[in-house]
Amino acid sequence: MNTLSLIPALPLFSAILLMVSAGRLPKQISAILGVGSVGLSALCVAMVAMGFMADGQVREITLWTWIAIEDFTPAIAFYVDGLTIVMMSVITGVGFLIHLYSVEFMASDESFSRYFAYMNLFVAAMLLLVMADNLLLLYMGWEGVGVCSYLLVGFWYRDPDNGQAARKAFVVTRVGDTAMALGLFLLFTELGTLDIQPLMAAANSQWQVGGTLPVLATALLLGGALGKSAQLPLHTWLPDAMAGPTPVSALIHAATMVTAGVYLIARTHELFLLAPATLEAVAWLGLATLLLAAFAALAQNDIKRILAYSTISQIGYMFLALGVGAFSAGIFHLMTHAFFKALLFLAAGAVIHCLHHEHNIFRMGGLRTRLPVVFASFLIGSAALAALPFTSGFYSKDSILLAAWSLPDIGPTLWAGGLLGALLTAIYSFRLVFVVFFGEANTEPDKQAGWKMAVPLIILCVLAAAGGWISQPLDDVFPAQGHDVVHVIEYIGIAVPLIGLLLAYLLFLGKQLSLSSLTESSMGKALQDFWLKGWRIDDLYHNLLVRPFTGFARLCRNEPVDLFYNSIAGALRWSHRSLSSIQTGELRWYATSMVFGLIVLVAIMLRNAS
Amino acid sequence: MNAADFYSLAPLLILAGGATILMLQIAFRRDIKLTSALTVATLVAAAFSIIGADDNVPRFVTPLLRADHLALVFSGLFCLAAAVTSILSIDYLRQRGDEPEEFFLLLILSTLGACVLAYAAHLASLLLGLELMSISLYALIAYPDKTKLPLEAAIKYLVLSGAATATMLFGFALLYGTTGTMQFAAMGDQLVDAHAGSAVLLVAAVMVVSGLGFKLSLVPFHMWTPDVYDGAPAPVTGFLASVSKAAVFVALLRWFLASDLFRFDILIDSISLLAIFSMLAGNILALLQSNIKRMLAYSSIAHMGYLVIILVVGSNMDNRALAIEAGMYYLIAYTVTTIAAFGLLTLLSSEGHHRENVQLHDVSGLFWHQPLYASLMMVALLSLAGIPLTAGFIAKFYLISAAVSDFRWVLLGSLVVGSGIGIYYYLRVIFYMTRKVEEHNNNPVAPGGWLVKAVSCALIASILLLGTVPQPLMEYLRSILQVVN
Amino acid sequence: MSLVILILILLGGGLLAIFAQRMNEDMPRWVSLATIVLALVYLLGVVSNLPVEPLTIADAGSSWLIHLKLEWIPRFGISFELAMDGLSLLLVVLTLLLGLIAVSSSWSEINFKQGLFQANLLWTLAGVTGVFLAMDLFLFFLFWEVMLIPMYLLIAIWGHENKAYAAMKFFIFTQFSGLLMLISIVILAWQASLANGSYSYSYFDLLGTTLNAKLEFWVMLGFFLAFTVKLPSFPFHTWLPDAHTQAPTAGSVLLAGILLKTGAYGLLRICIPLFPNASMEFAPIAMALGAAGVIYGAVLAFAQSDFKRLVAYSSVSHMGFVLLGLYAWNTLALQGAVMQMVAHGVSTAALFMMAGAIQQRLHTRDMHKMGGLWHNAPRMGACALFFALASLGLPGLGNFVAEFLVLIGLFAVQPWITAVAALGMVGAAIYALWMMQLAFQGKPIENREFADFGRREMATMAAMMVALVWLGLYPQPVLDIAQPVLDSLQNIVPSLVSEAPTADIAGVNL
Amino acid sequence: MGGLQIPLEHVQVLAALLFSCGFLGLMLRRNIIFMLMSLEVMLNAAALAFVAAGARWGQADGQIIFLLILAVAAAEISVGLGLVLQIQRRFKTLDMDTANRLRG
Repeated sequence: MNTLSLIPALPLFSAILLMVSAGRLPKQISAILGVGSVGLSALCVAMVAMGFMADGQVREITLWTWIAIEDFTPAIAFYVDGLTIVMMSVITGVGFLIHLYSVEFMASDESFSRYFAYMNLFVAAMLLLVMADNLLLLYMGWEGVGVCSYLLVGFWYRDPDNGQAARKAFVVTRVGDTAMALGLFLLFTELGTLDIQPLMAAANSQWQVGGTLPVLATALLLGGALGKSAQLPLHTWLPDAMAGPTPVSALIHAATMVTAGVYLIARTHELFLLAPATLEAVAWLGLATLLLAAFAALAQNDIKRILAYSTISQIGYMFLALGVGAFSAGIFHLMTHAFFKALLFLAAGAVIHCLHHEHNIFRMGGLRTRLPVVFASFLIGSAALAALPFTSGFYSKDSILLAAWSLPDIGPTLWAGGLLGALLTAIYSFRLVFVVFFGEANTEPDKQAGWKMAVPLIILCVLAAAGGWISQPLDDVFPAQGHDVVHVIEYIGIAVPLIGLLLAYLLFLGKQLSLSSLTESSMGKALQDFWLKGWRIDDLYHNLLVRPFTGFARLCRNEPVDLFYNSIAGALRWSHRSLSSIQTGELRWYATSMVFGLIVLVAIMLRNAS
Repeated sequence: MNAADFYSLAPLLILAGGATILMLQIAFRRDIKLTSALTVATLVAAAFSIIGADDNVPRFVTPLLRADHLALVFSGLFCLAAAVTSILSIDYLRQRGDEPEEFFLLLILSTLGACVLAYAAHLASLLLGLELMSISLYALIAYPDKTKLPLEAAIKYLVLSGAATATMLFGFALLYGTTGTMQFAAMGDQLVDAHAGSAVLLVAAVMVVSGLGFKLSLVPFHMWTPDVYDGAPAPVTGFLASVSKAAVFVALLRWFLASDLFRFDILIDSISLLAIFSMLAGNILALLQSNIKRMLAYSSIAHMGYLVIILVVGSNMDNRALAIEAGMYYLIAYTVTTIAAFGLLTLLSSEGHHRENVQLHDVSGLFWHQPLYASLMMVALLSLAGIPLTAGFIAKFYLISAAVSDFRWVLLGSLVVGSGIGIYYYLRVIFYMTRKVEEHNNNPVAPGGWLVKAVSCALIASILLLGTVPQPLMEYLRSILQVVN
Repeated sequence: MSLVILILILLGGGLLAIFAQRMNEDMPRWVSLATIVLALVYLLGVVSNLPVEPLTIADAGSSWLIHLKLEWIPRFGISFELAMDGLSLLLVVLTLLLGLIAVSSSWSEINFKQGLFQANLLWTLAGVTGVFLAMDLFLFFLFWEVMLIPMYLLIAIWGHENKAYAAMKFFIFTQFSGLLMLISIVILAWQASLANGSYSYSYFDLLGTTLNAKLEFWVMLGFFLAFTVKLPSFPFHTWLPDAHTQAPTAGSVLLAGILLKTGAYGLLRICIPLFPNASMEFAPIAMALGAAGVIYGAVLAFAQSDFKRLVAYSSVSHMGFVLLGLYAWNTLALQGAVMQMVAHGVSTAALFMMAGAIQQRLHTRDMHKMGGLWHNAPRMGACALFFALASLGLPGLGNFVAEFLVLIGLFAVQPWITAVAALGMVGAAIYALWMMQLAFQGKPIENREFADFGRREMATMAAMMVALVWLGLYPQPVLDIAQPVLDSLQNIVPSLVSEAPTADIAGVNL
Repeated sequence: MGGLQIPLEHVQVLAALLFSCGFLGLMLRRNIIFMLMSLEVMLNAAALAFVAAGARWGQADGQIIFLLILAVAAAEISVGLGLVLQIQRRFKTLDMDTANRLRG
């Protein structure tokens, strides 16, 4: 068993162990299993990563052939290159921290071991997703993480709303997954393989740029990506998915799973390069999503929902990056985002944890002094999120904007949009900070964050702050794209977040500018409500899709097809009654019927007699 | 008349003799045990006498009787059926009627009539056989208990079947007028010269067909069937449903073959019309019957409808052999099955106080307290429904093969539809029999002499054997058919 | 001879079970358990020491392992002909394994006439085994019909509140379609006898019979109806929800697990090979029906509140994939269809057992009266979750492999139908998770007595889970067994659908 | 042979008329006695046709059948009358329309 296959195996085994034990193990053991397994696989990743840094060799390993029918031969095999390394390190590293954090966060929960079972299963599936060397195996991981997200969102199953949110998350992503599956069918039918590297080669050799097939194929794959990464129009599930425990949101709905779409596109970027149309669509969708989500985030009151929308919008940036062909920039933002968003979520979790499950930011406030660690991490996280200079977020977002700018014709528009997004980001992130941690306190924290919470926070703080200097081994994965640096653009890029910060200060802390005039106005109210409800897209879908479906289902409930068969039965019953009503039992009538029959027969005879 | 003639008529002679002996025995001393014993002995003897007769046929014994394998096979069948009937009806009679012995006498006479029909090669023998059978049946229906229902049944049957006989006779009279002979074969030769399609001929033929069609209860001559079946005592109904129908059909078949009536297309067409009506109407009428006797009556209408298909198929010379073969197999299977079904009803009614237990709820739960009889009924019903492993299935398969070989799609279609409907009402009885004990109230206890049990087992066995290893019978039928044609 | 013995073992076991009850109430269970195990062992024993060289019959491909032919009714050239190849082997083994499951699921449920129940159960197994082995169409039809009677009794005697209706509906649907098939069989045999002078009902003699196009179509339709009613396919499925709902657990397990598979088997082995041209002409309609079934089943499954009914409709949806796979008629799709037969057999059997267990404990199947069962019975909940995920096609479990293969094979011939059918995956997610929500999640009802799965039940469930995971992660053995059969079938019928979909797609201008 | 010859057709027509009369009687009369009589008429109509046909072919068979039919008719009627007695006892009427307990 070599280290490579150990990486997903460890969490998987621990997950199975925890499930089979069915909560009979004491919490300590469960915790050790859950956290330890992820920690170990993190170590394995580190080993592999170092090895890779040393020789830059792509690692490949085939465990066994999954299916072999004629030329359809997907295998259970792993392919590890720079991109995979980055993803694996994020997953296991951040994952480990979050697991550690969860030990304290979930300490009082009755189904402690079930939680860790799911979490480990998720990590395993996610690793499978990023390590898979063929699209079918990737799809397995893809669905696996979906299921784990379903399980964890609905973890507190007694509340039907959680179940509702969980189902929504799964079904909405399933829609995307179905498109993706169709994409796989198309790719296999056309190119005869699903192994990623041969597939890319085949595509490059058989398809010309901009052909119908590549566009169609990539569009279908994109569908999957949109679903998983909560981009327009399939983003609606993510805010609701906050129903799960906060660490879950941190791991699945911020750091890892939701970025799977980005990974998929990056992984198959050669296909997308064959389909410029799709790539442009990716860019525009990303832009639209990031703006829409940013506006929505401005209006939210629930601390987790704010973060959720900000996640959507940040992933929008990543899609923008992919769309403009800046793949490494996109992946870079993926990583930094994993750091600071995980940090923010964990911090938020700490706040919630200490404020006995208070979610509304306006009932918080003044926590600056009471929860110093949390405050610090929140500050750093928001800074990174807002991309203030020299934070990790700054470098990643900046490179994205530059890449966007340097794109011909549509570039500037995208850039401007991104910039507006950055401004909004700064405003809503610091709105959060100011409202929660400054001003007078509304709720007293009843407990402090223990070391199991604090340590991950601190580590993530460091990463969020300094993550920008990490260099990723992506050069030989993506085509290099140098763009001439325009200083004006850079300066604007630096300035805008600061302006945002200033605005936020004036609005929410200094109160020099008052929102009231805006929010009091009917127009403002409406707008605020509109954004609070996430641009009412949920209602739209509910009326457009959900209600027709349930209506149709209710209509068919009692088997309309049976009407046909029942009508036959009815006809028979009717004819039975009418026929047996002739059987009067009267002798004379019987005689008459005989005569009648006789006459008819004789008549037939006479008619046909020559 | 030489020895061979006597041999070839053995069944008839034995039956006649038996009848005489029985009469004397009853006159001297009334003892149902003795009478029934004698009856069964006579019938069995008659049945087995066909073995001796076997190598003396085929031959004409006087122009009236045609002794061939066909006649022998069916005589044997009728005698056995009668024997089974009399065994099963002993207990039934015991607690009905004060002087039940004549029942057996009438039974034998009726059987004799049936056998004569099987032999009939001439109008006279046809007439005598038919009337001997029918008249004894009228008596049988009314005799065992003289309550209202049997009487009503008897008088209805008497009047209507009298009318039917008259119709048939009138038809024959016209035929005789045109052909100048009453012997079937000769009549056939005459018909060849007489140009087919002359109005009188057709009318005459169709009148005969309707007359016999009444006995076969083909729609629209079927009205009497349910009432008579319902009113008659269960054992008599069984006999009526199986033997009398089979006998009449054999006679009809013989007449058609001998005086080759297949040549009249329009006649064949009208027969297929009767067949279609019978199949559909019979099954539809049986659909929701809660009285098992009536249900079986209607289903017998349908079955006769299936059966006459073979007359239609036989009109094509190439398929005639197959058709007749199928018809004979069907008759045998149907007789055995019907005897079994009504045998159960007889047993059920044997304890009833002058009331016949033939409603659905009477058999409810039967499976659990009378497993043997219940399985007898179940096998019989499955056979009637034509489910594999039973005689009925092979018979139906035979019919279908015949019909397919002649491309009779319409008849096939109505056969399928009919059988489809049929499944429902047969299964309903089975469902009632398997209802859980707590779900039903009364449970008629059927008597269980070892003889009765043995007979029931034998019936089950024969139905299943006919359904699983039909080859021997098929071979035999084929071999004798070479001779018949 | 070995195949006859196999069937005889099952039949004999049934009789034994009846008499066993005379001795002791629990005896029959053990008898039937022993019988099935014996049959299984015997079969595997026979298979294990077969000659490596598969024997060849006529020109029907060389994938046959065992072949037995005895004179039966020479009058019509009907013979007692049994033969086994990989496909039959696979299905027979599945039959016996599910038989075990069924016995286990009836263990504590059936108290009324234990012996007769087990007998009927075993006889059903015998009948189904016969269907999978019979190579003489007359014999095939015989088994086809005969297996219904014990099944009918299972429903009619040991069924639930509305058993009369359900049993009758089940029997009439299958019988009537069976009658049509009988007529088709006779016509086919008659035509063949006209062609080559002698009657024969042997599958191998009838292969390659040429009928005129019109007749071939109608004859094919007879077979198609019989098989799709059993499958069941979309417009003919309405007997299934009632039958499944009313049948005792073991009955539902057998129905869903194996009886439905006989329909698929018939299409694959008989209907398409015997009538290639008519089938080719018919394939688009059949696929449309399949797709319709996938969607319709999923929607109606979601609409149900009765646990068993929901599972029943999910079967309709899943068997739609089988129909699609069969008529796509390329190796991938066919393998998918075979895989689906096996995987669906296991997963649905498990779900029905689940339903039975719940009904036994709560005396209701109405999911609105459940809720929060996870709290009372976490083990049961976990199992339910597993099989719900299986039936929504989670990768790594058998059903996914099956559905994916079907769709990827189908895509090559009918991309648009594939797209429609793929929506079934979404539908499956909706109803499976809805079931989990209603039954196991949500607020648990206060102070409800509800026993969790016991040892026997857990063991059965675990076995089925292992099977599904195995099928999902390493299906190769199954595929390898089926492959030669499918090859030989494809030699007989090269392809049903003209392969020109790429143009079809490329034709789309974006 | 000598004597005046009545053409067969005429007799057959007459017989047919008789036959129809019989059947009409069966259909119209309610009293069982009259029904039996109508039956007689029908049978005899047939018999008449036979006799005529026999004469047409100069055979004795016609008359023989006529005798047979007479015998048969006698038997039928005797049984019938026996039943009529019973019916009179049980139903206290001979109106057949009242005897329709068996139906449906």
